[in-house]
Amino acid sequence: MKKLINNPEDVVKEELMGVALAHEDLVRVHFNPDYVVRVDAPIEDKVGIVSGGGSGHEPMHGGFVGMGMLDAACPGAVFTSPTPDQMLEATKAVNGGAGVLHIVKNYTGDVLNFEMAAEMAAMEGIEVASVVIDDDVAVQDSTWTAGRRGVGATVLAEKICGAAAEEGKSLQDVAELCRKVNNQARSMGMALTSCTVPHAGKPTFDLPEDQMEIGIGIHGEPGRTRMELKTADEITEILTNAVVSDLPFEKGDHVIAMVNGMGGTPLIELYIVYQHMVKILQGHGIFVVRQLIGNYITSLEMAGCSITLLKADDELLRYWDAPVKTAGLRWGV
Amino acid sequence: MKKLINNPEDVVKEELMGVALAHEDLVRVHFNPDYVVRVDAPIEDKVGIVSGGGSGHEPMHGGFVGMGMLDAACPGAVFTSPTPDQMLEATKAVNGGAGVLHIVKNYTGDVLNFEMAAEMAAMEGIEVASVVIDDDVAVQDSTWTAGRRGVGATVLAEKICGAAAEEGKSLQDVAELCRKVNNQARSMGMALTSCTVPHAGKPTFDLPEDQMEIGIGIHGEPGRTRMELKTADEITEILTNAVVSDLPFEKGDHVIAMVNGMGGTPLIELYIVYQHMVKILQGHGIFVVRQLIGNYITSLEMAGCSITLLKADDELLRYWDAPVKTAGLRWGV
Amino acid sequence: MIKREDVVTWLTCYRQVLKDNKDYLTELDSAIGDADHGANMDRGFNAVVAKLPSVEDKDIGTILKTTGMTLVSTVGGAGGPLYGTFFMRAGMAIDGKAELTPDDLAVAFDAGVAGVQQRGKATPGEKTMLDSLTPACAALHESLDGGADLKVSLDAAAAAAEQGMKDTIPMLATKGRASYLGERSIGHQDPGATSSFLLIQCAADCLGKE
Amino acid sequence: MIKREDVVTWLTCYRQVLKDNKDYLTELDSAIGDADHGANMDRGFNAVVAKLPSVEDKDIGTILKTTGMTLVSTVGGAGGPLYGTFFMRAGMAIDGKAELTPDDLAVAFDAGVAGVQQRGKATPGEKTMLDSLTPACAALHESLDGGADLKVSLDAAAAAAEQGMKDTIPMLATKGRASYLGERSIGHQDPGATSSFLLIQCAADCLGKE
Ligand SMILES: Nc1ncnc2c1ncn2[C@@H]1O[C@H](COP(=O)(O)OP(=O)(O)O)[C@@H](O)[C@H]1O
Ligand SMILES: Nc1ncnc2c1ncn2[C@@H]1O[C@H](COP(=O)(O)OP(=O)(O)O)[C@@H](O)[C@H]1O
Ligand SMILES: [Mg+2]
Ligand SMILES: [Mg+2]
Ligand SMILES: [Mg+2]
Ligand SMILES: [Mg+2]
Repeated sequence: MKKLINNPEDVVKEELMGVALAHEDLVRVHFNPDYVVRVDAPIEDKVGIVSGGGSGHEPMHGGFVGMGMLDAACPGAVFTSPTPDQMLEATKAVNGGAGVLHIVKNYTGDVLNFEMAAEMAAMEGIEVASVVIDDDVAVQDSTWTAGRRGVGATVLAEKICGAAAEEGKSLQDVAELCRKVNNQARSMGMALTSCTVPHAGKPTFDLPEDQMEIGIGIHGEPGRTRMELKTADEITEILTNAVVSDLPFEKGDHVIAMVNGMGGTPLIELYIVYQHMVKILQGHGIFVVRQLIGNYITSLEMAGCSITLLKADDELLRYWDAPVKTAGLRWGV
Repeated sequence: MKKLINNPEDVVKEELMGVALAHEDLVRVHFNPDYVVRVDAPIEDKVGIVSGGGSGHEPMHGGFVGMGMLDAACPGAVFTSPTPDQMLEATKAVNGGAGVLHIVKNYTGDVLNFEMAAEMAAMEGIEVASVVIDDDVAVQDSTWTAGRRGVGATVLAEKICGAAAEEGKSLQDVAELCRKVNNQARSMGMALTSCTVPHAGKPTFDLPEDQMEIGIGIHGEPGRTRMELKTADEITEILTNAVVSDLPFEKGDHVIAMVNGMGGTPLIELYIVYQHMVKILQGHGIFVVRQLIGNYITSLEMAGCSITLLKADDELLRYWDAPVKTAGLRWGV
Repeated sequence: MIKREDVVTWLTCYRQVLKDNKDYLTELDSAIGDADHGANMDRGFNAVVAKLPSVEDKDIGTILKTTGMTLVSTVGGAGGPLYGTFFMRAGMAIDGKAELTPDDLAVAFDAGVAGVQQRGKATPGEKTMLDSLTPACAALHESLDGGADLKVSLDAAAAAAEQGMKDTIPMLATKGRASYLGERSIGHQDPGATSSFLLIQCAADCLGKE
Repeated sequence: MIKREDVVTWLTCYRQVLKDNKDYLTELDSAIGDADHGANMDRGFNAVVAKLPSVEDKDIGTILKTTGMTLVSTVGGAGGPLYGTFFMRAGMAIDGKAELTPDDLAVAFDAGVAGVQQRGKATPGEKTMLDSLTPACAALHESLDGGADLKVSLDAAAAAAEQGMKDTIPMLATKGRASYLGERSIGHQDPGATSSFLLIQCAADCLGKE
């Protein structure tokens, strides 16, 4: 295992110390329980937005705390969802009286822990709404699975809901908007290499030099299928077509598109994927009107990428374009 | 070789197509010769700033073209400096009558090609000033080498000079400022793994599981020394102390610090390095007043990091804080 | 009768067993999950053992509830809420008791398992920890009902848990992270079922002494 | 006399040799550089050969200058300006000539090498292409001055270039990318010296025919 770390046990704490030192203009970091919170929280009469999940997906979620996006993020151990007490404390810290939205990625651990946290917050008289994001088309949504995983759409939902909350929308409206983003967004990812969980010390899976994993999650969980390595164009086709046909996206749709790196893939390759994705979408009569290209929801040092498309309308675009000031996403300010 | 590419020959063209499609609000991409240019170039009476170098270091330089930073960037083949005709065309495209600054990283190829381009531009009556960046303390600056390499300080110089040019400073002033940044900045990098040049098809060097390379350049050139893998804290100490003792940075100095990922290292590890670097600097009485943490000047998918420190004064901080709107760096707008 | 010292011993012993099996559990979780189950359980029970001195003179219900709450607040993942719920519900079922009869223990286990089932919305056969816990409870009841002593009955429970754990190998996962694998989950032993077997095995070793 | 067809053949043949040695040159550049010398030279001479039809009926000076300018605008790196300068200066030295005497060729090579030296500010012994080119020029002169014919003299130049190339192995690099390696550059053959030897070898094969 080759990593810039000290003791595997200390990875998250030390990273949080780095975040605290680097971004004191944006966030405060609370330790025990661990959470990252906007420096100006709680904001009176603004809906608070809390997300969280295992660490190892940076910049998500801690890098998305700040004006126009999240009010707080709860980082768990690497690839392990955080605990209810973190979520409860974060919820209390951001509650400005207008209630708190929990944006939860659909993984059993995240769902169960956020569920317990919401129960506890309710006991303390805080109004909490929870929206579970489940945009990963690689997983069959059936009674035979825990449901689709929450992946790239989470980033888009956090941005858009953050803007709506900033504008003063009610908890019910912001939660409704979050469900709308989730309903209109789809993602799929792939891996060229495995990641290595620090305390595991070796790659989560073996992927021979000539193979790749399609439909991978963000935790090194194996994907839909393993196949022979293909070209960027072919890979882009597989991902794009799976995403497009699922919603389905249709001729004339305008979309916000994210080509996301898994952590170990250089930007140059993401742009290669992006240009071919745009061509494929043009072939379907679908227009990319906004885009993110880079590492936004990662799997440690995994090489690979994911594609997320969100069907956009004027409302979503307005919130998308609204100012955001976080370590991981910043514009308009 | 596991990469999201098609034909190795097409990597740069396809990446540029991606950039053109993604950032048409910021830049235009010219093909044959290849360069990325601000959408509003040339700007009358503003000093134009052109940089360039081999591809594979993204977001540098193409991702730094836009308001408040570069006017144009010339991308060469992967790890191969671009050609004089690219630089000449880019220089012509950004010349608004106030002259053009070439920011050149100190590599024989970059220096020679920019030299030829400057000669050609002079023949066409364009005033060109060139500043060579050579901040890499890993290389002995002696008659026994081609001099120190230009690495991380390039990013800081592009930002700061971009702001000065935007403000209307003269070519001579912007060039002087660029030299000042170069004189006051130092960097050093390290690698945990090698990168693989697409057309080479295999890693540039072998680095056993238990070894790392200290003082690496940004092209997979072997570094100062190879040694046993160490902890993040120890690595951070080696890099930070080499950088601090070189200028030397002194008690009471304020610095702009960059902890840069080489392309394959996840953000979580860069924050671990950052927090320890800040502690070491505190021990020296040096204060980090601004910081960048992320992938800014990369070596394809190499795992590793570099540290750059720039001794900052009010002038440099004012230019640092000035608005910038590029794909790779954005604030204040 | 089971004394609170026995319960403390059980939990302490399980901490050691988890430490010894940390890599093994993580390896199982690498195959069909995300390679953290060993570290998660280890972190949780380290916290539990650190907490025990503050409750070891309390009733067994309190000890178990504290164990559950500690797990909830230190483990995270799926395991945290599920094991947390197991111990909280088990503790609630025998609240206030400083000593447990064998039947008390069976009642506590039942309540714990019901809690896991309710929280995780899984049923046996879905390739989860329930596949060790449910047969273990059934075997404990059956053996006690048949007149066997606690030691024998807990041994039977552990044997049933072990069998249940092994039975997860051919199962298709339909809950938790392994469900994403579909058919590819078949052929692997479930990590949660394995840590649950170890828990019952520890109970047999530590609680069934007399 | 060297005719322009011979020059075209030389350049075309060198393109093929580069293609055959692309991986080899890149491998040499991996050891002490950045793994691109093979691809760079290959790209450049592909462009040159594509350009040749438009100049093959011009004088040899024009052919060589066009070659140089094409290399400058297609190769990049250190090799582009250096090989570009070599050919541009060589062409300028024999401007207007449709045929070359052996001495013309020696003069052209001299001018080319002087250009490389001026552009790159290196001298022989620094582990660069100059370590093949300089002895090659010296050998060519010496042999021609001694009365040998062109074929024999170019063979001598190629042999000197080869020796010069091999002599770079124990050298410490003090110019170019390899200089960053310091002592670690010792023991590796310089890629540029290798491509230069191949260029002279091709000249011996194609220009020294009669
Ligand atoms: N819905 C559920 N009900 C019961 N047990 C579950 C459920 N989902 C997962 N599990 C158990 O949790 C174990 C995984 O725990 P762990 O690795 O700690 O959490 P995570 O899956 O969040 O990484 C699985 O092996 C399985 O036994
Ligand atoms: N200053 C110099 N003078 C002469 N030749 C040089 C000089 N610097 C480098 N070279 C030659 O260039 C070769 C490397 O060329 P290439 O790999 O194409 O460029 P780069 O080093 O920019 O990647 C070296 O092997 C060396 O022979
Ligand atoms: Mg987990
Ligand atoms: Mg090069
Ligand atoms: Mg797990
Ligand atoms: Mg090279």
